[in-house]
Amino acid sequence: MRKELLNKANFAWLLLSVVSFVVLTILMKVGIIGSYYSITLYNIFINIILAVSLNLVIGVCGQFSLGHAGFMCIGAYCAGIMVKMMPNMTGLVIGVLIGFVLSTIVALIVSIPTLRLKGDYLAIATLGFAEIVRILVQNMEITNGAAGLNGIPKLTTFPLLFVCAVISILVVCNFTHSAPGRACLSIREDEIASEAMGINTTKYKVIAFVIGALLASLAGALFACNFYVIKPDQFTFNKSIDILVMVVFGGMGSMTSSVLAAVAIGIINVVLANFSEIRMIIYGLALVGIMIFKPTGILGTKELSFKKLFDKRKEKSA
Amino acid sequence: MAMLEIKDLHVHYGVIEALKGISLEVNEGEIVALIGANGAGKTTMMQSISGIVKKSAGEINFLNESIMKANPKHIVEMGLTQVPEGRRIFTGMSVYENLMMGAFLRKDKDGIKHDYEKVCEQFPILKERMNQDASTLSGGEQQMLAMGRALMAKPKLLLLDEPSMGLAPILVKEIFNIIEEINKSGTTVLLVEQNAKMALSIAHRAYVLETGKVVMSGTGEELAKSSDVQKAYLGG
Amino acid sequence: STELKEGDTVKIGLNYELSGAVASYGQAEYKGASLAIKQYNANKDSKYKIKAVKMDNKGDASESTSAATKLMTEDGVAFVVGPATSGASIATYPVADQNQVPVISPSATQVDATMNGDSPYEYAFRICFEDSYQGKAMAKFGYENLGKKKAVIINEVSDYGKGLTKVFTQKFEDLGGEVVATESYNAKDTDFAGIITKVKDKGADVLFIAGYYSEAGLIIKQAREAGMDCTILGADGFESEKLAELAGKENLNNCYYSTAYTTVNASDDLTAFVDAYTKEYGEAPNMFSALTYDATNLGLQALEKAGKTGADLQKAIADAKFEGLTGSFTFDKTHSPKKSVLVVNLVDGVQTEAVSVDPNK
Amino acid sequence: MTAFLQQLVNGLSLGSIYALIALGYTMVYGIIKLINFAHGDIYMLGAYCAFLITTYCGLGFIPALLISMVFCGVVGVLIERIAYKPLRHATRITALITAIGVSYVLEYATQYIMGSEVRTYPKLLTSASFHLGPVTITMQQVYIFVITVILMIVLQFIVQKTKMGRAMRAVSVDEDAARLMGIDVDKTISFTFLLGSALAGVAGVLVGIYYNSINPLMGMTPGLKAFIAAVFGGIGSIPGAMIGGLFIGIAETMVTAYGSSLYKDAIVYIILILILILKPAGLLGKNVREKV
Amino acid sequence: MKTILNVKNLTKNFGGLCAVSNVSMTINEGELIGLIGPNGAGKTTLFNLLTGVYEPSSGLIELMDQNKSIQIGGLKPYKITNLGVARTFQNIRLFKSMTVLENVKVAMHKNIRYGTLAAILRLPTYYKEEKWVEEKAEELLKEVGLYSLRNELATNLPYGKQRRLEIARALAIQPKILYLDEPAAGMNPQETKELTELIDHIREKYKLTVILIEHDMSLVMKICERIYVLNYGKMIANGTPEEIKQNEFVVKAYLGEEI
Ligand SMILES: Nc1ncnc2c1ncn2[C@@H]1O[C@H](COP(=O)(O)OP(=O)(O)OP(=O)(O)O)[C@@H](O)[C@H]1O
Ligand SMILES: Nc1ncnc2c1ncn2[C@@H]1O[C@H](COP(=O)(O)OP(=O)(O)OP(=O)(O)O)[C@@H](O)[C@H]1O
Ligand SMILES: [Mg+2]
Ligand SMILES: [Mg+2]
Repeated sequence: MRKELLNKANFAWLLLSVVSFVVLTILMKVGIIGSYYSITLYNIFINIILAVSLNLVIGVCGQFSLGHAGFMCIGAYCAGIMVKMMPNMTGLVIGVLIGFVLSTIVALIVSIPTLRLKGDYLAIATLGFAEIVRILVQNMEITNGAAGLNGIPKLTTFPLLFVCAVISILVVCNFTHSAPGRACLSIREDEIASEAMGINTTKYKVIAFVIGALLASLAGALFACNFYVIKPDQFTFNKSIDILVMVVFGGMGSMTSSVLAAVAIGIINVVLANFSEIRMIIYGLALVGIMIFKPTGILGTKELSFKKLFDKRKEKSA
Repeated sequence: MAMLEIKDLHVHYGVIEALKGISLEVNEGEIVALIGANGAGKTTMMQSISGIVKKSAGEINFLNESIMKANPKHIVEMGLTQVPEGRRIFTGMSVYENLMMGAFLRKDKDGIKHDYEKVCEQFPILKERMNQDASTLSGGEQQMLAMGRALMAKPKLLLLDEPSMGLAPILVKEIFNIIEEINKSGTTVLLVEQNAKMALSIAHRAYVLETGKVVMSGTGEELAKSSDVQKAYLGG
Repeated sequence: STELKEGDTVKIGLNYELSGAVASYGQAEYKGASLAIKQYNANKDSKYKIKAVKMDNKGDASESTSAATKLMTEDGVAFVVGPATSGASIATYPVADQNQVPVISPSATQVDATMNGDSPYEYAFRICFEDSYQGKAMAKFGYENLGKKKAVIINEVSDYGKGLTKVFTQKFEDLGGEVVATESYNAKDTDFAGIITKVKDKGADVLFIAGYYSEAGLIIKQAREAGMDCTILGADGFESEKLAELAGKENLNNCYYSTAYTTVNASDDLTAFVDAYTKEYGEAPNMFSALTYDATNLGLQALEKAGKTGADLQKAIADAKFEGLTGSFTFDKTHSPKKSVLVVNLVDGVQTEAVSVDPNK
Repeated sequence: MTAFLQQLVNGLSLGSIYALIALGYTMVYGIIKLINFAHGDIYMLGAYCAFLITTYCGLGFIPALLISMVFCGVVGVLIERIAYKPLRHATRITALITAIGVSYVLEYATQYIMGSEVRTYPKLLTSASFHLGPVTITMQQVYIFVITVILMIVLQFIVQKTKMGRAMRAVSVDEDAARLMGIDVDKTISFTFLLGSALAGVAGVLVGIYYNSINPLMGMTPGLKAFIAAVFGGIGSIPGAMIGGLFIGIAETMVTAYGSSLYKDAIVYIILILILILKPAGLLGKNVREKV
Repeated sequence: MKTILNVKNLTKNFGGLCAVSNVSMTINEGELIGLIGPNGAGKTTLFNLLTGVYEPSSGLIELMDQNKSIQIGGLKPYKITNLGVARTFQNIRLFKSMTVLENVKVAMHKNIRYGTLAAILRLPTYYKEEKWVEEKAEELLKEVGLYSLRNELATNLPYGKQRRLEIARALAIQPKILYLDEPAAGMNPQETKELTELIDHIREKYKLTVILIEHDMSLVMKICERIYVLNYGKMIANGTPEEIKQNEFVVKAYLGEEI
């Protein structure tokens, strides 16, 4: 272990992850979190990965992408197909890796031409790309077309999911708090000025986009191995919007918010499940209401930071 | 009775108090200048008169009518027009259409035509560019367009927010000449300026604003001579 | 499995597409199931009080998994009826096996839907015939009964449409016919002019539409208006009063489709069901509601017979000899019913006769 | 050749519908820079409104059309007032999510009230057709095309030549400056929604009659395609929306005719991406480069 | 004296409008050049051409880089910046919701030698480089007098300080040439005076070549060594402040009679 990593803040983070992991595992083992709620929990963790990765693209880099479901779809199918051929962990790992390669390639193909676009135009273009991905998947032999894949073994375990989520958060946070991350932030703030500061804006947009795509494809793989069945119509632009809602609901640019929003929306879904036909009406009204009364999301850009917390305490005691 | 009368005006942006109880008046036929450093609250002042920002307390009377709660449309109708800071012309519309936007609330066709010709006279460069998209004008041209546009409303009181900002010296002089001309032809003017020297030279009276408060007032000449003003605003 | 006593309140799960793109099937089935439960509770001879617990799965496979889990683990239902679509149904079968709660799918017609590799999911049942079965039946009916040689297929891009197309093509060509063109559309499409213009002059003497009535009705209308007057074949997706409304009665001639449900020569039971349903909901039932009505009753009968939930209930269902509105059947090794396919003939939008076809003979 | 001409006619009538929805889209986007995802659903409401009027009140085509226009216009204005107005100065994404929320509410409230089953119209317009050489054209196709063209011309006139139209353009550039001209910004925006939504209503009614099938989610896909049409033609440009709509309709039909119908949706997105890359401002849009 | 920038027959058309027309100029190392001209003369457009925001319609821009001449016309802005060219903007373009310190750090991007992977994996180079950047950026902020405000968001600074930050940010690029577009616009005389001092100071200290656009003639005449005058896109004069003040074309087109 290197000494830079050994500080109080990192230790606090480690502690927080270990404690939440242990607590959740125990709760599931003793049945306080029953199987239905653990499905919700699994879902929340998959959504955390999706939200955090989209937040990197939208919140940090300022690129309004509506195509996240496309990358999730790629990841899900790569893993699904692989795991059906090789129903064990090795299969999953290979599937995830293939998903990485494929989604990187697609992300590059998508991003290099479209990232020149701005705002809504970019959103619509990425949406278009995701739909093209879905239409291809729908018409391919290997993906079993519209019927999708069934009988996918459930390989997504809680520890695996937890570790993947933590790694995703780490990747995104470490990236954000570094020179490339700052470059992305500056692109979000003012692209022309950013370029005038010597930043190759295309390069950093592509990097952020690719990292986002990789993590989305990881989330897709975990998703595929969690629900037995995947179908192309699970990855329509409605899915992208669901992820976007999490990002905005939490607060753009803040990873803490994305995590909290994924949790909150998971819980809201559980509550709304009792309303069947009218749940989508309530969901719609809730979206409108939240955006009107708290347009910056629940947390805005606030970020939970142990470093700042400790620094503040130090200042106080000093 | 003053044409425009402001008493103890307070304006807040969230928690920030931008205007902290301002009182001033503008009499018919005057040019009144409002000078002050960046962020003193000059633009806020103008916008609250025009009804663009919400006022928290105080009184604003224009032609003996309270306009504290009036909407911008009503204020324009009453004859109070503003040339906003930073030109704010309508890009994507031609120069001609921009001018006509100024006459938006007017119904007198002949009057509009007459004023249009007057504006063309005053700003010959605009006439040359009449059918061009306004976004292709340079900064100075845009400033002239913004003034021409305001004049098309045939205002009784014209608010000018930093008309000389970013203009070439030769143009600054021209703009101030035009302001004087406008005033002479019967329009009362309230002028906000960074360029205190020029502003004081044409103003009948002036107020000095500092962080949301009026700290000094007097005739243009008096203020131009005041040592405090000289030090802070005239670079002397 | 739990022992049940007479008079106990037993919960039944209804896992349906109540919102989303396929909500119309989910809602029709939900109504069918609700009616069956209502009638059961109203019947003095019934052993138990049934309480329905409904969940909306939005037509999404993963939501369906989680809905089924909730019904089985949180609500403790004895069995689940639904979902309507194959994908959403299949997503609940592993959960059913895990929790030992039977799922009866009224309309999961996808090939091998209930199969987990070579053996069926123990707790998964369906009471509809499989797409391959009716696809073959229609191919055979078209080639042999009607003597058609050249077919055009228009199919929905879905497991249902594509599954049917595959078997139909295979069987039709095996028999010696020719499929001259295959075109596809998406669910909820409304404009088929492009497709129809394209296939119109291919010289086909029969058009097979592999999709549901909501689009098939429009295809028929647009095809007939464009002057395509060949025979039209369809599958059970055609079964709805709406078909005639959408296509226009005058366009529904020379049109045949396979179904498990027909009101031609309706039995007394069926007439009673149609009347009760119409009275309850102000609209006529369709095949989906009838199938679900049967599925629910099948489950309820098995429940009474077993007197227990879990493995005993599963066995009672597996061994059931059920007589319903949509036919009498027993389950085969794949937990699918052995039912005969009925092919009905439309004349001016009205079903006139029903012939039974066995594709494998 | 015959087939090609017939397909062209097919494409034109499909495209007219997209164009009609795109006209409203382009106006609303033009003025408040919001992708009004609910626009497609207003089109759906128009179809349902006319359905109720004709089925239960027995009124004919013209009254149904007018009442639907008014109804949709009012709904559009209400949505703007309730949901979008408080967010005028919020970020684009916030507004977009609100629009999506509104869209959900409209779709699912309709589904809840009217049921998810498809509905059919009584016969309102003649389904007669005539032959132009080898090509068959129905009267309904003619009506749709003609109504679309007329509405486009009327709209273009309103926006370019009337005072209200000028006010709309001014507001779209700079709200505060428009206010200083004495323009009632709220009224102008409401008017835009009224107009745009009424057009969507017309589209809904025509589609209901032409295809004879409506359902609560019918607005989603055409809504999206209409937006793409608007982008293709150059957002904010009225003739652009018309051309975009027709082009997309024709492209879709041609892909079906000479390629595979499986990829007809994909082609729409490919066109979108190509146009955005090659001419980001759209076919008729002005290429405004940010001034530095 | 060594030439650092050589512009030959540079032209830029926008549609029918010729914003910069056939402009040539030669800038020597270490000079402080003023660029003046009426509104719309094409000054900002010229800067945009020199920094790559716009592509020239025709003409050459040569930058001397270690005795090599590089043709930079039409290069991407970031490439030109990385050759040692920095600028400020007529309308302030700070990274508004980033802190003052971060604004400066962004500009030091070129000199940071670790990549995305090192950042994600937090390799030792990350810590080493970040420490260096932090120190360097703070040093620079002390220099321009913004150190105490380093953790404020840029948008919260008063206008004059924002201008200063823009200059600090440009300096962080470690440029050879610095373009300032109306740095004194909207400043009162006191602030203008401080700014003038700052420009003088940094120029000495970093051996910069500075080109500035300004309408404030007192500033221009006071500190510029040479002045170029643009009018309607054409270069109409060039010379020392004294020469320019006497030049009759310039007086007519721009200065007016009085000055
Ligand atoms: N929309 C706003 N939200 C928050 N604060 C604002 C807003 N507009 C202005 N302020 C603040 O109010 C104060 C007065 O600003 P104002 O624009 O009126 O100053 P000014 O005198 O016109 O300055 P300048 O000379 O730069 O134009 C400033 O501190 C400014 O930061
Ligand atoms: N992106 C553009 N598209 C079209 N015309 C432009 C563009 N940028 C500048 N122009 C035009 O080029 C001319 C020169 O503009 P520029 O901004 O360079 O003037 P300037 O000398 O900087 O004036 P100012 O002192 O007002 O800032 C103007 O007529 C302007 O309208
Ligand atoms: Mg101001
Ligand atoms: Mg300039």
